[in-house]
Amino acid sequence: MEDLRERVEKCLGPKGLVVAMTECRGDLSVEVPKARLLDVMHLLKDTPDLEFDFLSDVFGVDNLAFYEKQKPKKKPEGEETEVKKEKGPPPPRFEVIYLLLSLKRTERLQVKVRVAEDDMEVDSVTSIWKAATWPEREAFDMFGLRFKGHPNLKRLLMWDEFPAYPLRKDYPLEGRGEERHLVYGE
Amino acid sequence: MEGWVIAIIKVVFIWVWVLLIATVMTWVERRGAAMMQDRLGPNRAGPFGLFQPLADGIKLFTKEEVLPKKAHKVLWNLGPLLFALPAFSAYAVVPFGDKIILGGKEIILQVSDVNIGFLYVLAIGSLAVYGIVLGGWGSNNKFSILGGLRSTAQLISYEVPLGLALLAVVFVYGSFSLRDIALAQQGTFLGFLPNWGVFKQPLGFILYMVAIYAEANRVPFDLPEAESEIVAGYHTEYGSMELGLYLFGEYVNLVTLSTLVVVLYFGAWHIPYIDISKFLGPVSWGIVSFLILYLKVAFFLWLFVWVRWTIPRFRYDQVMGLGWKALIPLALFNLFITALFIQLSA
Amino acid sequence: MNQDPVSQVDQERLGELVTINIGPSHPAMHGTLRVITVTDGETIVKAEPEIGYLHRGVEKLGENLTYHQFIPITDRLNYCSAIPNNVSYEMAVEKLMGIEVPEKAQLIRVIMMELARIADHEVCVGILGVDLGAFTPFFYLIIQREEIYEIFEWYNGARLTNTFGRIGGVDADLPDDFEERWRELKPNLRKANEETEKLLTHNRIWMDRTIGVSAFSPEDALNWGFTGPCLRACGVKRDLRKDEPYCMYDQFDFNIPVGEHGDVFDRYKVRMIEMEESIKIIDQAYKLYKEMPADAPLKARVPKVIKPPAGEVYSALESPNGELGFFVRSDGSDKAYRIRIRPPCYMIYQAFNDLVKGGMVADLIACISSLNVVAGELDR
Amino acid sequence: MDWYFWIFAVIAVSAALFTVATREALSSAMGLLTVFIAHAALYLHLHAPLVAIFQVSIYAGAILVLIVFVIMLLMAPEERAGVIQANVSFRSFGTLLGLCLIGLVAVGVKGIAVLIARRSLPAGFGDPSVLGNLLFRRYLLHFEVMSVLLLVALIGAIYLCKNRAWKHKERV
Repeated sequence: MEDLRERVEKCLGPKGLVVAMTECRGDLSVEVPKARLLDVMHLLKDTPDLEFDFLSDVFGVDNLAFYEKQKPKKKPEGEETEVKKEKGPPPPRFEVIYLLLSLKRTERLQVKVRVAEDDMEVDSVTSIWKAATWPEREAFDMFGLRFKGHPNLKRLLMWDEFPAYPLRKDYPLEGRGEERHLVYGE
Repeated sequence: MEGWVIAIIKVVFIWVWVLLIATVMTWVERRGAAMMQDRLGPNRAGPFGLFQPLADGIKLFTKEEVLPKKAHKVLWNLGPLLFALPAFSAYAVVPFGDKIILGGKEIILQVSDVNIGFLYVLAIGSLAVYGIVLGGWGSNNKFSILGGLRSTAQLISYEVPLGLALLAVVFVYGSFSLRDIALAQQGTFLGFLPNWGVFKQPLGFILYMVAIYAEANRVPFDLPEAESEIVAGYHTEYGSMELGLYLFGEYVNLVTLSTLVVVLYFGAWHIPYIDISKFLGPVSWGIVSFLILYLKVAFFLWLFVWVRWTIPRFRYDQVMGLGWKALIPLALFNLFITALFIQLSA
Repeated sequence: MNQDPVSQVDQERLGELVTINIGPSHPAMHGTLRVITVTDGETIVKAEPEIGYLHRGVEKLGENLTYHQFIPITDRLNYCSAIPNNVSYEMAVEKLMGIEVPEKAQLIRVIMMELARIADHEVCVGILGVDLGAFTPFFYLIIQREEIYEIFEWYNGARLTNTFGRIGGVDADLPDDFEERWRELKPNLRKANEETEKLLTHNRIWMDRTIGVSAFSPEDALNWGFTGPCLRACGVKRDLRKDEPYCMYDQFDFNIPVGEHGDVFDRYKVRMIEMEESIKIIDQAYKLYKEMPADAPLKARVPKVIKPPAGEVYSALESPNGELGFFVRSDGSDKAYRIRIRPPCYMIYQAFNDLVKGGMVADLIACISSLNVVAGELDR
Repeated sequence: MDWYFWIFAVIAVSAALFTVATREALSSAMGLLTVFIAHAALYLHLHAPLVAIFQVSIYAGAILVLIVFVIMLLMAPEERAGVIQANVSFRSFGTLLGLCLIGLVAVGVKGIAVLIARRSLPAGFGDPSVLGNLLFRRYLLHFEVMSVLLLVALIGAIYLCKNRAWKHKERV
């Protein structure tokens, strides 16, 4: 049996569906283009070699602070300007991560989509796995990600009138974040 | 005039007695439950927690009455009253012993021995539903109304097999008077069996037992107040002594129903094979017959407790199904068989 | 979006339907659950679970506390059995750091987790009985759970929120008289289970109330993301302890009970058998534990300040409710960048409408108890 | 002065007036319950305990309970019978029925003198066995015709309800 990484590559690669692929401590994660998320999911689910038929979880990540913290900090002051110059356009702020599982092979795969702040719409995978119903609602609740085709996209943990998205990195820990005018218009 | 005095004394006596049993029952229920569940139960107020019912009573009396804003005031207050009243008045025709001779005057231990006593019990029993219905409706709470609805349907459904089972007893003993029925259970039949209703009407007895559990709203038929489904059913909104009346009425009901079981099926104050009344004086026999009767009643009261803490609760449609599809046909069958026997043996 | 559940169902039948608000304060709701139920008489037309009443922002807390500080927070997820939560989180961080946990520590974890599993199942089964009107088995079980809590308390001082273990292992060895305690407890556990079975399993009313109630097909269950006893009750033999072994579970001999119809009865039965299997596992684990040298390490070498390298891992274990997973992303600092908890009953509870639709209000209660929905885990 | 009669007669009549006058369905039903029980008391007074018991157990204990059941099933607590009372066709029909009733009573009053005359009771009056004998011997045909009538009504009711229930099942 080939390595999972090769199989995923073989399945998605030729169709140009792989943006990046990383591995951390044996957890393979594949980043796919947002526009073709549903194609990817169908492929991953139905390809005989993969059969990722179980959706374990869906959640969002806010990368607002991530890349800044990753910057090497020990650089001398003079070089800092250079680093800034090298930086291209900032990476999309949000990620949605899908944790897939193949029951037959007991293999796990993380599928990622990057979502820019100005286009928060992602295709809902509820048509493939109903398991995504609440997690997607929660991602909407916590990050403001909008899932296209979700049957009932409304707030899950916070109340309906809550104005802010609390798991975003710019939501402060103390005080009432929503009162600090961190209101994200619908 | 003398007759009136005796009647009033009897009424007061039996009320106090039934109230006493019901009070002790609340204690027995809690201690019994604790015993079955490996725990202690109330044990602080008095020896073995015996004063617990008293403390509960004081608590209920002194608590504030809360009338829900949208409740129907009159119906709300009428509910508990109408629930407790039938429970108390049913005892008017139920015998509580044989007879006692005082000063040359024979006094039967029964408030009134009317020849339709039996039907009176049924009629009064059928009125108890109004208390529940009014409580459920008057509270103006969805859970209460559901409880009221459940209870209405349940009581109507189970009154039919109850009545039919009792009718078979009437067939056997040929009288509507509870005292006549009790007296007829002396001695034996077929040479060895006590002349008790349970041996002459085994199927009827089972039907009656099932039906009274439903009539008394006890587990497994406690759907009108199933706490896990509809909070507390018809008495969700009640507090203070109005709740107390509901709870207490239930125990009084239990006593009445248990006494009826004993009088109709378990030989009332008779002990099989021995006629104790021959060995005792008229006064002491009166007392002993009273004690024997209530010893048997105690067993059935305990049975209520026992069942309650042993088995789960039915679902609403299962209760209805059992009532209409099992009990009523069986009761009709029982009635038919009984009638056939009587016709053949006559 | 129309907020009124009645009008969402069927405009034609508006007059005949009643909306009943079950919870968040209702005697049958475990914790602060709320189900907005649309009923036709007593038949459920629609049941919409409403959650979030116990939302404490655990994931946000995880991003702002150091790795060790977060362990006590995980106690508050599934508060019926805190230990698997702790261990699951610790395993995720250990995986991220590439730490090998010493075997002895793993065995202690197994013993404690299985005890927690028994405690959790006992509460679940007991409450199921209470909700169906059978009050007595609850006490038989809860007494034994209390005994298990005594063991927890005597191990690290806490009964409910154990804060068990550390990243890299455990902080303390099992006390010497564990064997004695366990020998005392084991027959009692079995006896309580037996008595419960006697009272319930073949009871006609119990069977009527549970068999066929809220049955679910395995396909639906997988589609909805079921895991744990609820999935196994549907007939899918899936248990992370066997399928993706962790903590030396591959060295133990135990069975995975599987149901057939996925109804309340099967869930109850699966939990009952699992308790017995857990007892077996504890016995085996303790045997292995005793073979270890007394001075074997309990904790891997872990730096004082935990700063995992940048990266992200997902690690899951079989908690009493099912797959409890932690996704941890680190940016190299001493605090996690993102922690995502995958609570098992969250996935199960979202299928609630499908589970109870067409049943009666009483079935809804039976269903909610048999799923073992724990609000702390659900709302995080 | 027959105070016993007058007490219950007054109760019965005023409860009956309350029944038709009140605007709340359940209060109205409770008024009816009072009427039934007052009647039962009057029957007892007339040495007809059996009729009194039947009055309570059948009318109060069964029929009225069903009425109450239907009220609870179909009406929200805030809803009042006023809706029905305001309906013109209901009103006119009710008036018509009331007039018919008054007419019947007027016809009946003619014979009241015969009834009012005090007579001794026949032997075994009010005894269940006498009643049974009458029902099952002398009036057997009437009795059976009556039971067939009830059976027909029962089957009809089941048929109507079933039809409705089936329709619902298709829709759910």
